[in-house]
Amino acid sequence: MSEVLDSAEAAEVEIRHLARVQGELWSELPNDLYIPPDALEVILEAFEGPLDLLLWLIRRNSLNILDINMSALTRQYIEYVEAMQHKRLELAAEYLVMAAMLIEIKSRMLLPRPEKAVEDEGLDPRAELVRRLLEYEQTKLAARGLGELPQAGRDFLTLSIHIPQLAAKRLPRVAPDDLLAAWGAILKRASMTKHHRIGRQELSVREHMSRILKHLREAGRGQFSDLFDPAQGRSSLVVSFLALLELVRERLVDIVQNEPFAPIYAQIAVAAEHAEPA
Amino acid sequence: MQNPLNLDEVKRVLEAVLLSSSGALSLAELKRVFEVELGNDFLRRALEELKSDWRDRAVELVLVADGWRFQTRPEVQPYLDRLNPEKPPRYSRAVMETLAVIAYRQPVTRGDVEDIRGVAVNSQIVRALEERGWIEVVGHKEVPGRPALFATTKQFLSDLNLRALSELPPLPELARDLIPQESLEDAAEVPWSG
Amino acid sequence: MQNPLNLDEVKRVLEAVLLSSSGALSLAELKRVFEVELGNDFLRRALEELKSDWRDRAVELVLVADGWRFQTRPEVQPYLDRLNPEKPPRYSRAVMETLAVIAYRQPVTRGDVEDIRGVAVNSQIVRALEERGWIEVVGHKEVPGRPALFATTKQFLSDLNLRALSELPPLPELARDLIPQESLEDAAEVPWSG
Repeated sequence: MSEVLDSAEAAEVEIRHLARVQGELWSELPNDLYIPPDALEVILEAFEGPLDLLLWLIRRNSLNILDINMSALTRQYIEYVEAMQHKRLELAAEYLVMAAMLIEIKSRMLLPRPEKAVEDEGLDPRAELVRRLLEYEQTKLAARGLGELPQAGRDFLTLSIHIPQLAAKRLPRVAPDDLLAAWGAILKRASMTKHHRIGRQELSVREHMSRILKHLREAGRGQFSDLFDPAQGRSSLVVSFLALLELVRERLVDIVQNEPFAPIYAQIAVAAEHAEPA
Repeated sequence: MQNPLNLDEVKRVLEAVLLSSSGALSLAELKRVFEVELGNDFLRRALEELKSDWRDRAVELVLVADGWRFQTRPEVQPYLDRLNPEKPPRYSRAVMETLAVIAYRQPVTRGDVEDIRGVAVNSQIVRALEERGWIEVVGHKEVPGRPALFATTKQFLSDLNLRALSELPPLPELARDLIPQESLEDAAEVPWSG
Repeated sequence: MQNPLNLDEVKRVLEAVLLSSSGALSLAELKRVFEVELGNDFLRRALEELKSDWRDRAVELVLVADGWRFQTRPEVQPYLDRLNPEKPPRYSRAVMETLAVIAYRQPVTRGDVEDIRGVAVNSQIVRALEERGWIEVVGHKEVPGRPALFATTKQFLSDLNLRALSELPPLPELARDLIPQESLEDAAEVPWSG
């Protein structure tokens, strides 16, 4: 993670700090470099790459970036790279590539240039290097600018206050058609189409069966006539009667009459004693 | 806004700290916020004043078990719900089928439900439907074990917006094939709402 | 506090909704909060008034890339830091430079970043920025290997308190620090838009 996090603030170390590694202001030695041996590792960490190292060298030596003294720059750069290699520090390949590039530019500058091209700066062997250095310098400054912007979590916090969940737990909603669909699923799964046909009529019978059972459970037993409510109309009486017959058939209700013409009672069926659970 | 803090400045900081905290903050934690040592009474007074400042807002400052926190008042819940519409919870297929069997075949025992569905019925399913107030035990079947007979309740009808069980959607093949049209009308005590 | 909503009621609800939302809320989202349809202008006026109501508090209402949100003012950060001494880690220069290239030159490939920085870009760096939600792949460059094109996200802007990329600090003028003053004018052929 050291690649990602700003460990020990090493990245922001200015060369002035590097100098203190040995308590000497070696960064102010302009030409003949003295590199404190322990400083090399710090240098590797402090520079983001060859461009960064070059920029520092240019600035330290007060070189004009638009008119770089290639031999001075190349010599110093290569001294660093050789020192690092000598110390067997793990050197990114880019540093070596840059060394080769510097040497190439330097040698091309030694060659005589065609006269008419002298004013064409595009032919200056340093042009591409300068462009890259400038672009990198700009990126470096932009990165610093970004880092200084206020940042959520570091310089300010966003809010998200508590929302009490006191509203009743939301319950699933069921529509009548969901029941139809569920029934359909049962039918599809088992081939019971023939056995469980239920129509509106049978449904009302079943509703009355539930009603009668509830009534008898609360009342214990009930007079036959109490199970019917003539106010509900003729068809309701018929359905109630069918419901009672069905309850008897399913052995849920017993019908009792002590003697002929005595009141008929309906009561919750009592199982034969051998059927009672222990 | 440093050292000699007056009440208003303390309230101003407390408000920001409490609004930006994800949990409740105890008095001790709130004290730690300030560089200068504040008395408990002073801090409590600031909190009480802050609470009262928020009296008429849709957010309130409350003291709960683990400290002080801002929270929305219940009245904004509907607004928040519209912002984050939660997916409505659904019953599992097993629950729906059990409910369908009880609704269409009531009164039935759990064994009946199992016979019809062809699979065992988890007792959690039955309990869930009972807790919802949609089914109830209306008796016991007088067979060995005296299993409970389940039926749907008035609340079931009311929650499904039905006046009677007969308003449940008819099962298609029956409406079509089995019941002659005229007897269908006879059986309908309650006019069909469609 | 239902139907005919006046400005104060709307502000009251907006305040509670914005204070309790974990992210910024766009105008469209805020509109959804209300059962009645509110006009954009009305809503914007309510937000501007709310913002001004909070003018003197230690918390402010701001408009960032993904909408409106409340946030603490930087001046209370020292108080908040005493409560939560743990700060988000600072990113290394390598990360920040990679981010800068992506932010200012997007969409770019990793190769573009490497060209500008002059070093290979560790994939940890890219991953860290992606995990932070600051950069994302927005496409692929139609060259051999179809390298991913990276761009910054709304969250990047929002985390840096910005509404749009144009609010990024202007790119430093090329070579100001390096080129002696007299040659600077010659070099700057292209005016920087800032």
